[in-house]
Amino acid sequence: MLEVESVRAGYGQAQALWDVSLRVGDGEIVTIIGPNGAGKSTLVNVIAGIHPAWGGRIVFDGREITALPPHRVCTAGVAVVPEGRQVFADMTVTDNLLIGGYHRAARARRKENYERVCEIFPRLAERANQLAGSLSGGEQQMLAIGRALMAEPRLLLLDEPSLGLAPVIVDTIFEILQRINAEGVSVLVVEQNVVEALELASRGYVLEQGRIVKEAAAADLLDDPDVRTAYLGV
Amino acid sequence: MRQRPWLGPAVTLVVAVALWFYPNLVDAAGWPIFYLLFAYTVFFWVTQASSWNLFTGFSGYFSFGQGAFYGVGVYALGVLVVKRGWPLLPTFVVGGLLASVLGLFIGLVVFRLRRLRGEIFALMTLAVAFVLGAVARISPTIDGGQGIPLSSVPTPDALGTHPQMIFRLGLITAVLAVVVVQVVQNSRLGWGLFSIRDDEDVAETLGVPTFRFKMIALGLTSFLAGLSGAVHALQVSYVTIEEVFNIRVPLMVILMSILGGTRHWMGPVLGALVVHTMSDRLNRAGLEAVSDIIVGALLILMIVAIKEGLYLRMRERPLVTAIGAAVGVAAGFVLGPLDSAVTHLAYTLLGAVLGAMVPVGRRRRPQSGAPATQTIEEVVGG
Amino acid sequence: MSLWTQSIVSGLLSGGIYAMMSLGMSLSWGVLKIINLAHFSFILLSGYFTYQLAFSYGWDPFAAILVCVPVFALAGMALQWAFDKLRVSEFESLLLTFGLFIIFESIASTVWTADFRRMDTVQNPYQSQSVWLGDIALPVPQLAAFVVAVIVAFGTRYLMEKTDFGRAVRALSQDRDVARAFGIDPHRVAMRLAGLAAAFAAIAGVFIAMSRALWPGLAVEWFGIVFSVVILGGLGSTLGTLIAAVIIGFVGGVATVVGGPPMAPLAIFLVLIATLLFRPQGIMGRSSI
Amino acid sequence: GGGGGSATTAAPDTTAGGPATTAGEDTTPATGAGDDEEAEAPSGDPIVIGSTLALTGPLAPTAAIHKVAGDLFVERLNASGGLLGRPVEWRVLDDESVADQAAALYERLITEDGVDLIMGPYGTGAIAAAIQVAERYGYVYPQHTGSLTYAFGYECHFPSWPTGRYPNITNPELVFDALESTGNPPETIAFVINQFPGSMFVAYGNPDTGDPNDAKGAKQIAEERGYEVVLDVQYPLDISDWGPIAAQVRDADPDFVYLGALGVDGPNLIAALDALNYQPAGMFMQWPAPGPVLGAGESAEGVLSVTAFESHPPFTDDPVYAEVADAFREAATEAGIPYPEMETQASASWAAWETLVQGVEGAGSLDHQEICDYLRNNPVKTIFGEYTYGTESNNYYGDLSYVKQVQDGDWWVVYPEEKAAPDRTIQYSPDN
Amino acid sequence: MADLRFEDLVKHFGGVHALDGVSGHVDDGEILGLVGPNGSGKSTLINVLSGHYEADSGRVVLDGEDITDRPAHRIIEMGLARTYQIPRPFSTMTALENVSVPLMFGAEPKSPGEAREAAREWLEFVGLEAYADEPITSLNLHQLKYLELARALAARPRILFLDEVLSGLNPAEVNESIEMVRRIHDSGITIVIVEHLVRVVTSLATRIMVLDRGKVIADGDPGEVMRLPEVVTAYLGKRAQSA
Ligand SMILES: Nc1ncnc2c1ncn2[C@@H]1O[C@H](COP(=O)(O)OP(=O)(O)OP(=O)(O)O)[C@@H](O)[C@H]1O
Ligand SMILES: Nc1ncnc2c1ncn2[C@@H]1O[C@H](COP(=O)(O)OP(=O)(O)OP(=O)(O)O)[C@@H](O)[C@H]1O
Ligand SMILES: [Mg+2]
Ligand SMILES: [Mg+2]
Repeated sequence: MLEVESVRAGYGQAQALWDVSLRVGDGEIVTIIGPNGAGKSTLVNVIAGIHPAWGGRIVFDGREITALPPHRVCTAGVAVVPEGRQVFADMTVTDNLLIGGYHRAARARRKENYERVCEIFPRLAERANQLAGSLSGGEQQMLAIGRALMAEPRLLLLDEPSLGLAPVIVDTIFEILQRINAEGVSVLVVEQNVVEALELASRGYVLEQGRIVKEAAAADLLDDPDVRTAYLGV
Repeated sequence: MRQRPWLGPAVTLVVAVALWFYPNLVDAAGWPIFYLLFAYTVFFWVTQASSWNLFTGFSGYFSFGQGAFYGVGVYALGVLVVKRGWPLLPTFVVGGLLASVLGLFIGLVVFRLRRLRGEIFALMTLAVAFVLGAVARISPTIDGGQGIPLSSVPTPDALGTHPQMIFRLGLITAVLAVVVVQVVQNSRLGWGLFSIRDDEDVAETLGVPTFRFKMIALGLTSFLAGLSGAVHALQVSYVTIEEVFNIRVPLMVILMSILGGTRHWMGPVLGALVVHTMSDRLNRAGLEAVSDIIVGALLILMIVAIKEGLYLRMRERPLVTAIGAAVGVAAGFVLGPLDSAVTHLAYTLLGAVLGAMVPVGRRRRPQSGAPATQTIEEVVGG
Repeated sequence: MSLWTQSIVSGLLSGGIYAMMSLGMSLSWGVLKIINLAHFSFILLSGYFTYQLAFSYGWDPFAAILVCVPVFALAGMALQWAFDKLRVSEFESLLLTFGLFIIFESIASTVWTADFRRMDTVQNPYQSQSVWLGDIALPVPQLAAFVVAVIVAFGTRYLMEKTDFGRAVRALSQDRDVARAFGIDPHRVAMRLAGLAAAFAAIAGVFIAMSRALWPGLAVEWFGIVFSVVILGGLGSTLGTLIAAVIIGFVGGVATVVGGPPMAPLAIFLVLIATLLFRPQGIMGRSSI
Repeated sequence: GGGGGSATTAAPDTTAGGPATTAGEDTTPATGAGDDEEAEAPSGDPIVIGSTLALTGPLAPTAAIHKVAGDLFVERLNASGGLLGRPVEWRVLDDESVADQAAALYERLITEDGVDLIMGPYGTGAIAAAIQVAERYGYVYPQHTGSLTYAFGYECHFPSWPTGRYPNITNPELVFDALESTGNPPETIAFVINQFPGSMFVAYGNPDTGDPNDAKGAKQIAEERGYEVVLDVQYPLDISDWGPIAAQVRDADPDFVYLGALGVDGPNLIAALDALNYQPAGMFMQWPAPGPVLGAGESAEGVLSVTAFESHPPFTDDPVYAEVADAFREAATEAGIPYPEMETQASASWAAWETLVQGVEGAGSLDHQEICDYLRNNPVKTIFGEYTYGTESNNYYGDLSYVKQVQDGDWWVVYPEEKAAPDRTIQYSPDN
Repeated sequence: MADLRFEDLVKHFGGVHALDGVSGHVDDGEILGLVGPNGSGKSTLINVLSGHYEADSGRVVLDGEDITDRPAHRIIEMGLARTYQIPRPFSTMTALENVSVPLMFGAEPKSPGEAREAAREWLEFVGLEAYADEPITSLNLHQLKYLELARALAARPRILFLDEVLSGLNPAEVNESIEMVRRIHDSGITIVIVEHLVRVVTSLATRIMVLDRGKVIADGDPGEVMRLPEVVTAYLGKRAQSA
């Protein structure tokens, strides 16, 4: 489904990713873990086309998307939950969600999707006409996730989806990921709730200082002593 | 460099003292008296642009009030000196003070309301200028539509001939403005204003007394603008509402400041110098039909190529700037008529500006660090 | 009494022209974040086009809309394309378009000289025609401008609030990268909106040419009123723009009768200041955040 | 051949063709300076005449006419032998309609560019600003359109606009005399005045000058003549909405409207009145742009204004000026000026140039004091006739204004009789 | 000597009752954990206490002084600093300049020059010294959160409100950060911490206050509060309970 080959990227003169390669199979959930500032968000943004790659190849569904602008990546079937919410602050909750279902393929079933999101996050339904910028931190996170679900992606990229969410909602999020994965959506998730993420995923990558240093089945990573000390703090 | 906040004002004052005798030099060397007037006009714009920048550039409150403050100064002189027979020199200061009263009044009303920011504030200040214009038009004691001729104003002998006087008055106001801005920029007031520009609410919660700072800044800005307006009245010589309370002054000032850069006191100074020199020379070339097109195109080019402002760009690239200036000087000798120092200045500035536009330079990547294991006491103590 | 009603009506109607001039500006500033001074140039040039079509080919001024709208819509799109390419910020756009404004003014004065241009009564019979409502006269150019402004304001409001296109442009103006990541093609959307805004300018220009004389420096006179209308109405709010324009026209009309024409600007700007003090977000601006 | 000198003029090439040849055939230079010899090609260094004009900004529409007139004059001057046998170059700069800009530019022209002579700019503010510079350097300062006669006290300032020292009196008196000559003068009058210094002065006078004659104006004179002033409104320069003013005029229903108008105020008000289906019995416009008034068609019929020259007899009885008027028409058309006839503005320009040239030729040198003395002591021949600058009255000569009127779709001088176009008399009747 | 009490605080946004009569206190020297479901009013409470928002009604008393209507800059001067949940750096300044601003104000204002020197040390404290002269745009989200922290610390507060400074760290980093918060606390600063990572709150807090829909639903000893059924259903959910 998604092949990332030797991708390099950075900001200005500063390189943030060195020859990163990874793969997400059809219907797979893959997680990336790594320390602060390792380049995980950069990687997600590069895949989504938001941030340009300096080199390497990204192939989605057999089609090269490396240099595609983000809206074309989106229409190809990729949706993203960006780090730190990034909702459209001056638009209402409803409008934010409708933007999620903006692209042509998703438009047809927008109404059903909207209802589904409201069902998952009743709080969003309550706040339907509130401006997104005035939502609480957690509510904005729900909105960002809801918005991505509206896009009906075949590959969902999530950058720290549980950020700022109450434990009870974090549970919900992980359930949702499982559910939509069961519906056939592939998922690539960057998550700091390392244990939950690895329990959910089938495979995992460890990204450190812009390089993939480990790739393994999720369960193996959970048991890996290096990972346990570095990321689980045990 | 940062450790010496007194350096800028000191240099300014030294330059000012030297410039004070420039008219004598012009006299002695038999240079065109126009040079004095040219310099005065640069001073005028330096004062206006610096004063605008002090409030708007630093605090981010976009103000069109410059026209109003300037206009109050011009009319203060016209009404008080011509119609009321006040003495000239004190009236300059009165012009500044009146403008400052207006500025503080606007601030008092507007800053009470948290939400009057951004374009709303800009419009408020624009409206003030129009209101003043309308009031002046209605009131015969101010203008009443007749205009005020200033030809009869007696000028004090102490300051020399008219060109010498206007030069020196302009010099004083410009130096005052620049020093004030320099001092503010390196003071807590300046940093307070910068933080207001970036995020006023956060500034306030971090301890910046935002209301007081905005008032002080606006008060200073309007005083300088009014003072300079009062001086400029002598140069306008026939004051009319349409020419005073229109958007020319605010637009020019915005243009100069942003071109030069709003983050440093030198930006507006440089912007005023470059813009006025260029437009003066283009005007002199007498290419009426194309000169506006050239001005417009240059403007567009500069905005597109130098987003952070001329000054910061030049400071970042001293070498190319210097090379550009040198090429400009040389071009002045090759191309230009060798008749005028101002023309040479224009070539030099043009060269420097074009040089600064050349994109070069690189940035380092910082190493990430982990949180240190110090205690707070260590930090505070150290 | 008829003096009063007539003055109020003509004040209100002139609000129609103000609105027409301001609508595109409001969209461009509020949504595209471009403070487009070239908008004024478009209005002026469209006025000159109208004049020229009437003068050289005897076109009915209303028919000039058919030429001006597409021409300026394209020009607006081209400009937006350039702004996009150059990634122009709000302030930069102000200065950049000021440069364009100077250039356009200079072009106008080269082509049409600095002297006044005005269609005569044969080329433009509408300038002296009115629709009569009892003994109240509604001058045709103003009335037409008013009607069109109302239609355009409501139409655009619908477009911006209720359609995907509208949501897309708003999203784009708030977070370009994320909007793109949801399938919004920024260039296409922004160019369409810019085209629309420029089309409004073109229409305004036609009405201006129908009701007054043109000269290259005319456009500067519009700055004050148009900025007031745009901001008072709330950036990007078309309905607010319409209401603000009508209020300003109304206040100007009443003040002219009560205190004489010099009172009009005073009254307009005092009302403006008062309104902003009590409703700082503008007439239709959002009240939260 | 007379063609050589034109290379040194600043006049655009576009206008060089037509008028130059006409001038070549004419042995009398249009300057009227009276040198009879066959035109020699000017030689030597050019004499540079500096000036500014409002080429951009709000005053540009009218300044454009002065540009055409000046270009044409200089071109013909060079074709007819130049000045003191030297070619003339006119350096005209754009003061952007701003007074302080004009002051700075004159300072530059005089002290940096070292121009030999100067010509006044257009626009009250600029004229007032430049006069100070001229005075400071003792330059002779001919000027065409300064209407604030009380403000210009410089002894070497030579205003060519023939309104006399008190246009605030002579101008309205003339218009009202004209109306009364019909035997059926208005009983009620409305004043609608542009708040422009000049038009305010003519309408209301200026009480602050210390001269009681300055304190009078059209309104007071109308009242003294027993007209009832039924409306008195002033409007700002940049007025955009004429509807409410038109409504007020209709409401007041005066016999006569005295419009202290500039530029296109006149046609704007006419259109607004038309829209109300109202046409006053008579209307006067102070300084209208002549073309747009005619564009108002039927409704403009009967509109009055003042002028000092129109391109029809008796003004064109003098073949020299008949030819000048033709040449101007050609040049103005070429330059794209929509109403290319030579009338007040262009002729005032012309007269100012004639003054300057005759002053120089008369003094026989470029010494400003000598030129000034010559002009103060000798009459000059201008397009307006023989002209003596009145040293007692700020150098203003007497009033040479006449009343013109739109009749049959064109402007005609109609009053006084001896200046009226053939078979034209003033048409005014408040009764119908 | 830092004793903060607030009574009956109410803050409505249109129809949203963000705070609906919240009373409580922060005692000197404690670490108060402030938890609650999303949108329960935690950040709003901090905004009100720090003077960022004006409360609709209610009272805030610091050391016996009523500070309800004080402007925010007076409140921080009295020793009450906060971080923003969604970082709000001064966007045109470098990291160092960001931190130097609060040092120039407050009870012991420093000159800009001195403030820069001192700011460098605070950046070091949170591990951002390498970014001192970098523009804010080159910091990512978590770095910005640390910058928030440095800025708040630089104000030398007596009471520090931390609004989700640690969220988005992985468990190992969380451990380090817990240590850092402890060090801050050990230096004598009273701390109010908002965090959705239960482990952080339970391991740091000496007392926990739970908000739900703008009301306090529990307040007391961490162990007990986190076991209350209403807290479990409203906030923790099943899995967290078992964890
Ligand atoms: N806009 C930017 N400009 C310059 N450098 C940046 C920018 N954004 C991030 N960086 C740098 O790039 C590196 C990688 O950042 P990135 O946000 O991808 O890391 P991350 O793995 O997502 O970290 P975290 O766990 O904190 O989210 C960091 O060193 C960061 O400072
Ligand atoms: N400016 C505002 N306008 C309208 N509603 C607001 C505003 N600020 C906050 N709210 C609403 O008030 C409620 C409380 O918000 P607050 O930010 O205090 O929650 P929180 O407890 O911090 O939540 P989280 O854990 O998600 O950060 C939320 O439902 C939010 O939508
Ligand atoms: Mg990240
Ligand atoms: Mg919160």
